[in-house]
Amino acid sequence: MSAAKIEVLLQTLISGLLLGGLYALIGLGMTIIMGVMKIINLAHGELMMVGMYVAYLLFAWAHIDPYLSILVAVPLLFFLGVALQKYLVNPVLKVDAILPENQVILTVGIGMVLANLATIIFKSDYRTTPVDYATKAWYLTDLWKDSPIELSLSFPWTVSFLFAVGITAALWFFLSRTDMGKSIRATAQDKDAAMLMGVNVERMRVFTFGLGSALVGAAGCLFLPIYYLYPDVGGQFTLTGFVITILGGLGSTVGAIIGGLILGVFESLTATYVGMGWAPVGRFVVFMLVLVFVPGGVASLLRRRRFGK
Amino acid sequence: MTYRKPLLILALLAVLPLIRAVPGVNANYWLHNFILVVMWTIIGMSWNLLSGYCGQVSFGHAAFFGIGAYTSGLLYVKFGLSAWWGMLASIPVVGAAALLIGFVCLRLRGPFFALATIAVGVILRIVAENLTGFTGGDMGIMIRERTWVEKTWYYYIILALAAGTFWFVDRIIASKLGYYFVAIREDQDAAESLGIDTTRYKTIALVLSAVLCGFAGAFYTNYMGYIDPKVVFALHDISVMAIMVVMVGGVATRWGPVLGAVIMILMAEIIRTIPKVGTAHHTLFGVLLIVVIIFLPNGVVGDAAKLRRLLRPGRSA
Amino acid sequence: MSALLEVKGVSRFFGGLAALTDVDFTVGKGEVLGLIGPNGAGKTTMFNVVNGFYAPSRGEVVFKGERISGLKPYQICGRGLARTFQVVKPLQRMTTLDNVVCSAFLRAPNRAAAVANAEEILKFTNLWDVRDTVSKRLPLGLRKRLEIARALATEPDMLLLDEACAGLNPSELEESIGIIRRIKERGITIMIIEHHMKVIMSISDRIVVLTYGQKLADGSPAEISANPEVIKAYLGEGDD
Amino acid sequence: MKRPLVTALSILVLALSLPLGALASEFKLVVPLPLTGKVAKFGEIMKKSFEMAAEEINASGGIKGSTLVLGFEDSAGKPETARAIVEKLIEGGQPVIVGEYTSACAKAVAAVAEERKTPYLVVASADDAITQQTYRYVFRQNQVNAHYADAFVSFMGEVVKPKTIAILYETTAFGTSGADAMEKDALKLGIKVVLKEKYEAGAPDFKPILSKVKSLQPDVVYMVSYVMDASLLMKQIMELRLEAKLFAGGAAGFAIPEFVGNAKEAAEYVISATLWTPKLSYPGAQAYAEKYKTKYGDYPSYHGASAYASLFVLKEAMTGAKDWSTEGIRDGMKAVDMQTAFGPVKFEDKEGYQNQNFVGTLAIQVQKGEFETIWPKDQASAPFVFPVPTWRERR
Repeated sequence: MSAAKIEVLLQTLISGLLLGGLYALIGLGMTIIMGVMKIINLAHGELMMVGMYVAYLLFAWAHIDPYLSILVAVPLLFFLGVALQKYLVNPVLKVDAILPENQVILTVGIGMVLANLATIIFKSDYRTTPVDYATKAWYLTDLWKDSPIELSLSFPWTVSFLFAVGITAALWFFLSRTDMGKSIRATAQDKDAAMLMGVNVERMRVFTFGLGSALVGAAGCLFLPIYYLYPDVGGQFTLTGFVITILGGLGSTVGAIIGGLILGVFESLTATYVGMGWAPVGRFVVFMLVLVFVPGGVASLLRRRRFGK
Repeated sequence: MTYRKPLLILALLAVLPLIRAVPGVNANYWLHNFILVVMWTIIGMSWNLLSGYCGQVSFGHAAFFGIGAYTSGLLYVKFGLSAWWGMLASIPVVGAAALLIGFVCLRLRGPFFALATIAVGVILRIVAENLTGFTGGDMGIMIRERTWVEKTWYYYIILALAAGTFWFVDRIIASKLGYYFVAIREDQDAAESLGIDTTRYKTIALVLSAVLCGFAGAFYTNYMGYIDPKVVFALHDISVMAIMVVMVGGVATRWGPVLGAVIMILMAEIIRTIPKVGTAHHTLFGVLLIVVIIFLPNGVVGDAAKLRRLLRPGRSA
Repeated sequence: MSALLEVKGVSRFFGGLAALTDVDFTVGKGEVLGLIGPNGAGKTTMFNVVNGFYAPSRGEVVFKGERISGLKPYQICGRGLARTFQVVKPLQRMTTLDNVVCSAFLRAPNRAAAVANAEEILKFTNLWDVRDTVSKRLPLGLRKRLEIARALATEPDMLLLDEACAGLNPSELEESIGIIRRIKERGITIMIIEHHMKVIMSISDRIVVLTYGQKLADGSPAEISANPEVIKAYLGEGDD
Repeated sequence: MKRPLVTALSILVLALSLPLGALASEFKLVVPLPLTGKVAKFGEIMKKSFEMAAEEINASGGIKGSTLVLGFEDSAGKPETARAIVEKLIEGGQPVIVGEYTSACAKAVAAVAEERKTPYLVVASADDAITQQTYRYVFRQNQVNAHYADAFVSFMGEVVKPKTIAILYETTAFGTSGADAMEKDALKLGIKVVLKEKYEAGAPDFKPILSKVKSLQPDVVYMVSYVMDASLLMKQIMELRLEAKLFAGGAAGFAIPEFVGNAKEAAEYVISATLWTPKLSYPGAQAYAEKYKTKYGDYPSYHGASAYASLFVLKEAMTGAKDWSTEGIRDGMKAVDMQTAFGPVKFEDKEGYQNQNFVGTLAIQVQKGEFETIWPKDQASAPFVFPVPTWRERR
């Protein structure tokens, strides 16, 4: 393999991993919402869009760094999520409908209203937060002058990636070590059993939707420095969220990050070696293969491993 | 079931093109909207068969719509045939595609089936975008000359198709198939233990539903004269729309898809054109959706009794 | 009495846990076999294995001389073996009649025949009066009976009844026992799981006792009630 | 059961009987545009420009004394909706249609306009096919996609003289036809196309494909992107230190102010094809651009300029028309030969196109954060910078 080919491969893998970390963060919010409530939330991307606008506004008004605005966006999105769940989603989940999927209409409606309100308030302009470090990167040749190949590591992508890993770790800790987190996991595994054990299922649902929204809001803040923003930006990320949720396994935080990384690397490799136009096909084919053959996603594989030993 | 009411409504609908004679009315504009409403009625009935009655909630009906549309378009471009032959040709093509899709997706239950169908729709769109040599890719397919300038014939064709679909679905639901579909929706394990080959009947439901939806797609090509992957394989504008048409109208009801199409298409158009609302029409419509689903979770027809109860005190006051 | 159903050395594992271990028994044609045992003894698992929801991990199930383990539930039902569920699974939004019609389609050549058959069964099971009630609105007692009616509509040679009498009030209980007796009179073989000792003792021809997934005893009701091991393992701690 | 139906029908009847009259001394023109959805940004630029033009036309006496009254309807980028709007307009007696943005919508509108024998002026939709249908009533003011890059190609041939080129384009009709046209032009110039690849619009990460481009070491990297992908591409090219003699874009995303705003220093020296720039010497071009900037804070893109000029074209056509019937306006349109802020406008039948305005295109280059016209030379607002420094030299 020539140096040039190795360079392409390594650079592809680096990009894939970084992208995967961000994907994971989008998937995290969805995986816990879907895990606990088993609902398909088509407004997920729109919630991310709201998070992005929060970061954008803070940047435009007070020049607050998008990464710092996580501190504002997270609580804000949390309350938005709580309100949505409490006043809109829960009433619909409670009624006896022929198809439980009628909640989907609700989320479509919510998404429509959010995106349209953004169009009205912010116009349909493309927005960005032109931070100084937008194109900053570390280079291999800067560190090692005689390197035969050149690799780069983007600063904002790396920061976003580290944030994503940190948030995932914190979430994992919260879910596995705190009482609240354990109650959420119990609700996700078996709603009725959790109820018998004295878990306030309804409160858990409200909290979970809030948490999921907060997470995707954080994802929005991390995406803004490397991406851009307009009112209809959300839709494509909803789909990404689905893919990661299934890849990682419903409700699994560790699964989400591994699923995100797998997807990121897979997409990058397809883009380089098959063609970027086909990359999304690969994404959804993998998605379907996992659905059919590994219905529990990465999480189930991990579990099987543990039992096997 | 009697056919008096359907026939009466059909008769009423059949004279709709007479609005042409009414002075001051935008007949072509309204006929265009009626055609879309009737087309959506078919898509709705198709979705209702698979998802409403058989309980397999599809998020990927755009796949069948798109295959139908492309069958028509490709016949025209590749073989120089009239795109109308697409109506016929779509039956085997869409049917075969549905068999294949069913083979993969119908192993899955509930939300997993739903997610798999989302993927199917998206995969087909991207494939259509990438197979430039075959489908024309993003440039789409354009039919140089549409058959008629007047809309009357299109209207009658789609109306006849809708009436046929209505009758067909009605017969299916009253037959053994219908019972089996509902049994599968209500409890797949119970159905299986009562001697129903659930995989087989789910596949039948999927194929029937797909073929009906394919008709609508083939018609769309003929009527609009232009298709491209982003239009006919659209997740939001076709797949999700199909769900909304039926859910707003009434899941697993005879008239649900009809009423749903009227609300989702005509209402959307009327709201869109309310003066002064401007771009806020999406918000209005989104709120309408939210209100409907909270107060009428089984749709307008499904919760007709509840709707009447809600309206009654208003009337006496 | 020739054997209609033979369970030969059936074991079933979940992960590492054995729910059934080497269980053998037969059910004779026209017989009523009671299957008893404490909670978690593997009774419902046994039904699920016989009915085809689970394939046995080891061993086999033979029905009418044909090996049926490995077949799908609908295929087994088609061969004349129907079941009811402990947790009732009516087709909730269908009327009582439609529930039964749905099952009757298995053998009926057309809708008219299916309806006729279903109507006969509704009368037979005393559900005629509630034929137009949507099944989710039926009280539990009637829903339990609907389970039986639905299974009967598939015109089985053998019926598996999973706690068809649990949770019934005394008058409903009487009625259900009467119906089970009349089903037997029709020549249909029955295997029944029941906690209610009075019921099981009065209607069973023979009883099989399971504990911890293993067969503990097999014999007539009189033999079983006299078996010291059974009394120790089951009746002794039972509160019936 | 009956009641909901009755309600729906009565709503219908009510809606049908809405009056649709207009005053005699007014000429009402309703424009279909995507004002919501993914491409709403362009709809908005165009809407603002239409409004500015109408204001100016009315201030100078309107069209033959009639006040031009504008209205807008949102098609949300959906062909069915665009068609519904146009059906309504034509039926309502509007003798001419102007507007729409996406090619899919424009095709739907064009088909209806042709069937109904109503002139339709396409303002910003680039797909070649629109004016290749032997349509009699469809006019297009903007250049066809096949010629978008003419000026850039001539610049490439005369100045850059590359041996290889890599083409990246997005999966839309615009991207595909732009890339196809560039491939043909490159062949003509004897440039080898080392890579031609498409990507799904809106992707966040282009680094994999860009590192592949990097390994192929093309002289020119040419990219066709609608909107923000353009700035992401350049940012990531800079980040990867992908070196080429020239980075170039095929209009749209590379020619809007957001491109420079977002890509910042990564946008420097990038050359793009465009149809128009705010610094052109066309009569009224700079005045329009400055007015737009004072009003809305930013320079308009060529879409806006085309929209702005289109109403003056319409005015010219209607002034010259023998009457304001559809046929009259069509003939008036055909006779238009004028200078506008968007350049000369004349609808010709040639090269298999009908009623197509073959306006000369331009090449612009980002210099110190501003778009400067560099080609053709007689239109240049600044001399071009070539060769461009490598990324490392720019530190």
